[in-house]
Amino acid sequence: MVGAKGQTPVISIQGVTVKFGGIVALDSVEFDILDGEILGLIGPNGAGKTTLFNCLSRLYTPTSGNIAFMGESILGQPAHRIAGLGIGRTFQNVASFANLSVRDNVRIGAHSDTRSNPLFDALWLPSVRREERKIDEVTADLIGWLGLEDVAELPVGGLPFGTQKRVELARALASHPKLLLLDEPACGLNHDEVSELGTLIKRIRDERGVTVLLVEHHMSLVMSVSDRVVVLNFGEKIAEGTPDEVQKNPEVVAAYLGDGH
Amino acid sequence: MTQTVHTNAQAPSASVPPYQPAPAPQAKLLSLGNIVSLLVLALLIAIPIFSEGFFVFQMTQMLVYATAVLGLNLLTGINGQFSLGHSAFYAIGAYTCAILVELGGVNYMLTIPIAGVVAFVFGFLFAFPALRLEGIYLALATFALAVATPQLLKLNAISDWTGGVQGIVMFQETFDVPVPFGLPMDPGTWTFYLTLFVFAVVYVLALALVRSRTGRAMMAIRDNPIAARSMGISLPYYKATAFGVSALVTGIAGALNAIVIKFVAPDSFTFIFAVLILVGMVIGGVGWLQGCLIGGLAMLYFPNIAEVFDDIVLWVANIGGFADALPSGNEMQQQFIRLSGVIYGVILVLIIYLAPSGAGGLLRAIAGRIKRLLS
Amino acid sequence: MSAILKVENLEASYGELRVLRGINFEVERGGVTTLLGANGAGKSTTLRALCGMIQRSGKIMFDDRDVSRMPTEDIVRIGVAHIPEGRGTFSTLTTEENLHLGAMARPNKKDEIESDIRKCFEFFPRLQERRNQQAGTLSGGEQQMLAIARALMLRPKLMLLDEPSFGLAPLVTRQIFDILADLNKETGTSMLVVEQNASLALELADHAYLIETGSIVMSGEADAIREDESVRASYLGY
Amino acid sequence: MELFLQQVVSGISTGAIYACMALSVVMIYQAIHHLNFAQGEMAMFSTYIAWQMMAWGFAWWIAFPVTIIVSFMGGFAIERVVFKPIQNAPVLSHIVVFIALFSIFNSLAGFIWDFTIKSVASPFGEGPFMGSTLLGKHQAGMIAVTILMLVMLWAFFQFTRVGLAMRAAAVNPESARLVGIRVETMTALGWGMASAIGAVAGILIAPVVFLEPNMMLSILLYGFAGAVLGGLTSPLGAVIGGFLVGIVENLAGTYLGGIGAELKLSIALALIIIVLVVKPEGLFGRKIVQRV
Repeated sequence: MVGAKGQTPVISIQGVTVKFGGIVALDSVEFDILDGEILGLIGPNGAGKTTLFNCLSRLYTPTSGNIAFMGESILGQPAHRIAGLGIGRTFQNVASFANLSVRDNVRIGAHSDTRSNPLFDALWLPSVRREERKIDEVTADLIGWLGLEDVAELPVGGLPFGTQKRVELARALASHPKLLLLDEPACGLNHDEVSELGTLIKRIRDERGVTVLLVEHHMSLVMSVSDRVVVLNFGEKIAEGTPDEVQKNPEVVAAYLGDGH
Repeated sequence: MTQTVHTNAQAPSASVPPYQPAPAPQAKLLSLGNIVSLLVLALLIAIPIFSEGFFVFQMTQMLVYATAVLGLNLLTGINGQFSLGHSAFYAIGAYTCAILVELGGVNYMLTIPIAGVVAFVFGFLFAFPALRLEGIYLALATFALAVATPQLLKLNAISDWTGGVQGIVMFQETFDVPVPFGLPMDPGTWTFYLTLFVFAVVYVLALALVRSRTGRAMMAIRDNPIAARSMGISLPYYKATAFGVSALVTGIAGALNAIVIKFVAPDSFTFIFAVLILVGMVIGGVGWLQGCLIGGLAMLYFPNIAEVFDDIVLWVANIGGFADALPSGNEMQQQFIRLSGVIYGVILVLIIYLAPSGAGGLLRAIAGRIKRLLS
Repeated sequence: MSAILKVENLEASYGELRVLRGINFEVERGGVTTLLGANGAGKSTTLRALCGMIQRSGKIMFDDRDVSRMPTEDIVRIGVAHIPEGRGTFSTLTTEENLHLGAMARPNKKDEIESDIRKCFEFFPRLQERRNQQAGTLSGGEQQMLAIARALMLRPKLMLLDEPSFGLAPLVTRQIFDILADLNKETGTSMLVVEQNASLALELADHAYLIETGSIVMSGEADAIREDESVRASYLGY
Repeated sequence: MELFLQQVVSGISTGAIYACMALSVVMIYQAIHHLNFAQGEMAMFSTYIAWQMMAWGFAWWIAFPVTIIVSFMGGFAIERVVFKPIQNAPVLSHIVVFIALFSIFNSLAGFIWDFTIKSVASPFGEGPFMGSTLLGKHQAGMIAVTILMLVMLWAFFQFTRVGLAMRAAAVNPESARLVGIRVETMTALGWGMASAIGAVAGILIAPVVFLEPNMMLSILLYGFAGAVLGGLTSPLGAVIGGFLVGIVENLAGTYLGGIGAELKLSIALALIIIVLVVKPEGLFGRKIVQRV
């Protein structure tokens, strides 16, 4: 492992198994994501990447095993607490709040980082105004950082796909996550857009200090931005290491290219 | 478009140009929306000055209905949940008011917020089972609630309070709403201003709520529940709250209705009334709270649609010169009245086909066009 | 050889989102053509657009007929069998009922249909064992076999296959591809295969197109593409 | 114990009404995955058509099949004309249009036939069934017809090509299109059948509750309760559910005294909510798997 010695894991996946009916979607998968790294998670279709992803965001509960974030298990937490713990996420086919403006989408991203109650909100008390100011600052900062000023007041639903993806990133970053889970961010982007995305992912880590888990099909993206890569196939981890190591691993080559190679 | 969008992300990560975060746009006090709102408010305040009697009563009723539409729209338009049973929460508000005034001797103005709180509790409690229901199933559960409500209100076991089938007649000593502080106005005018005041307060608070963190969370759930959850938004909490708040506002409308009509009875709160609230919301525009006044007007005049229709036919006939061919005026009006259900069924279908976003959508489309013309 | 399917300037979108930006390709009569590309590139969308399952524009010639405005049901009726991603099983119906449904677009000749079902069972003995079982309870591989058998019940001229390897173990995937190769050889049914497993698809196909964000970026003989370093690079990054 | 059994039997006889209605609710749910809130009013309207024909002097055995055919065509036409244009619209639009239909049929019936109560004779005759004090001839006839309809439906779906196509369209519309099934025609057929079954229900119910434009609102609620209890995906379940609702209602009336009788509609409300929350697929329905 590169640079792993002595670093603390942000999240630690410990023997996670998921079964749907009789089908084993994940079989005792085990790996750590270290503080400040970009970890790529790859595997062919149906390998279990999305299942693992959904376990991390608590949409699924593993049949056995544990997931520890900053040393504490997250399995007792409901899905809506995950953001508050410091885990942000994006969705494969963008899941924006289509009728709301870009600014409101990002504001909602700050939900887990702020407090209010419906009664005080309706009365617009001073405490509410303070909290709103905080939300507005974070929002304006991210909108600027991601170059979304021109579209800030437009409803997200009508924006181009690539822009919606950046709104999603802004939204995920608004709660100041420690760990950001990216679900196939390159899906539907062209070559140039993918390389821009690569730069952006590195900036998120370097400038915002966010640890990144990148689940992706797009090999060249994963290989160019990841510090380490984990490979899943049929629910099992078949390789873990630097991009170089993983690409030379014969099992990985077989999984992707078939036995012929 | 795509090109301009991505230029920013291309900026080399080493030398990010320092940027000034743009301040969030402050809500302008003199925005077009605010000006229109103030104009409408002024117009409403002026009503009793320029008219009297029945029209003032009708406008009072319109404001009551508008409050109910506002309540339902908070649930459906803002949070994306359905209800065919809001007549039940309206009834709870009305009965709370009537019982407290007649049996508890409580000042009728005080009962308005109390009715809201009681309705909130009922709404919140109903929401718990309803939370697990989506779309058509929620419609079914609330449909059942609406159909059962009149029967529940007639229950013998509680008839000491509810008056059973008879209902409760309010202000039995004077048969009029007492005008407080010796204000120099007749009870009708006073009731109008009281209703207008309550409506305005509820409206402003509702708008504030929608624009707050809570409101955004509710709209996030409406647009994409799964994404909302991963933003840290608790679905049960905000859905139940939306149900509760919606019931609260509708309950307040119910209490106002009791005060305005001075009478409550089980058969005023049927499924048909729940449908009428829904119709008001659809006409006003789902998700557009400002449309509640239009919705209120629609609820007020919809049941009389047949007469309006009759007038239109007569007018056309007079112009076209075939008035003689029609049945005599009174007879034709009778026919139209008997067909009013058909007329508003057809209008509803037409709205869904032609203007699914209701009056709100139409107004916004027109406003958008004017803005484009001006710029 | 003539082309059984000829696509010119095909565009498609999901609502506002434009997914195909004018693509051109052909499938030869009796041949196997494959469309390769990353997730979200527009491969499945292409198949869906061909069958009229989404908004589309452009020219689609099938068997010398213009089908670009034809509804899905009619395209099926003239001999295009589409096996969707995830197999499109009628999960609560039995295996046999699924096969009957495959013949829905054919004239209702009981004997012919029964004999075709028998042939399917000969070809896929596993399906015969499970004929009265709910199709949703079949394993992934069996469901893929069922999907192929259901498509064969149409006696199609062209089969569109969307990710036949989806969620299958390598051995089973291999089996499915062998079956497809046999079928192509025996019946001469033309095939258009969309696949992530490039290596397998290129083995099966004689012609290949590479698609990226809704545009075709490369095409050629399958063998040539197989040996091409740059294609391999975009698949494994080396 | 004897009282209990008596109440169960008489519950079954009221349950026959609900079972009929529930069957029609399930038919439409299968076809469009919606609950048609106008279903009761459509059945009421069909019943008036039958009544009118009999008032014109046609025999019952002519009026009955003609009404069913007219209702079938009416249901088919409503789907084509009213719902096809909004098939991709949000749920709320559908609910509003159901409500609109509700209002139209209710008002139209009142306009044509006015709101006075009309009595409809039972084709099975009056009086007790084979000397039983619990079961009338009409009730026995209703149970028989309901069961007959169920068997016919089962045979239709099991053994005919169209039946198979309709099932396929309900299970997986996209795949159904891909095997050449005209899914929209199947949906319209579903509407037609639901409306025909509703007509049968209405004609059978009318002798019990009397014919008037508002006769169906509460029966529709019981029909929904029966369908939800039995499972919206199972015609057999819906029929059993309908009978169960009848039994529960009767037992509550007996054992809870006055309150039970007063709470009839609330029992349906409670049943619907409890089933939807505790076991949304109903007693006999398929589990609806939610995908993330």
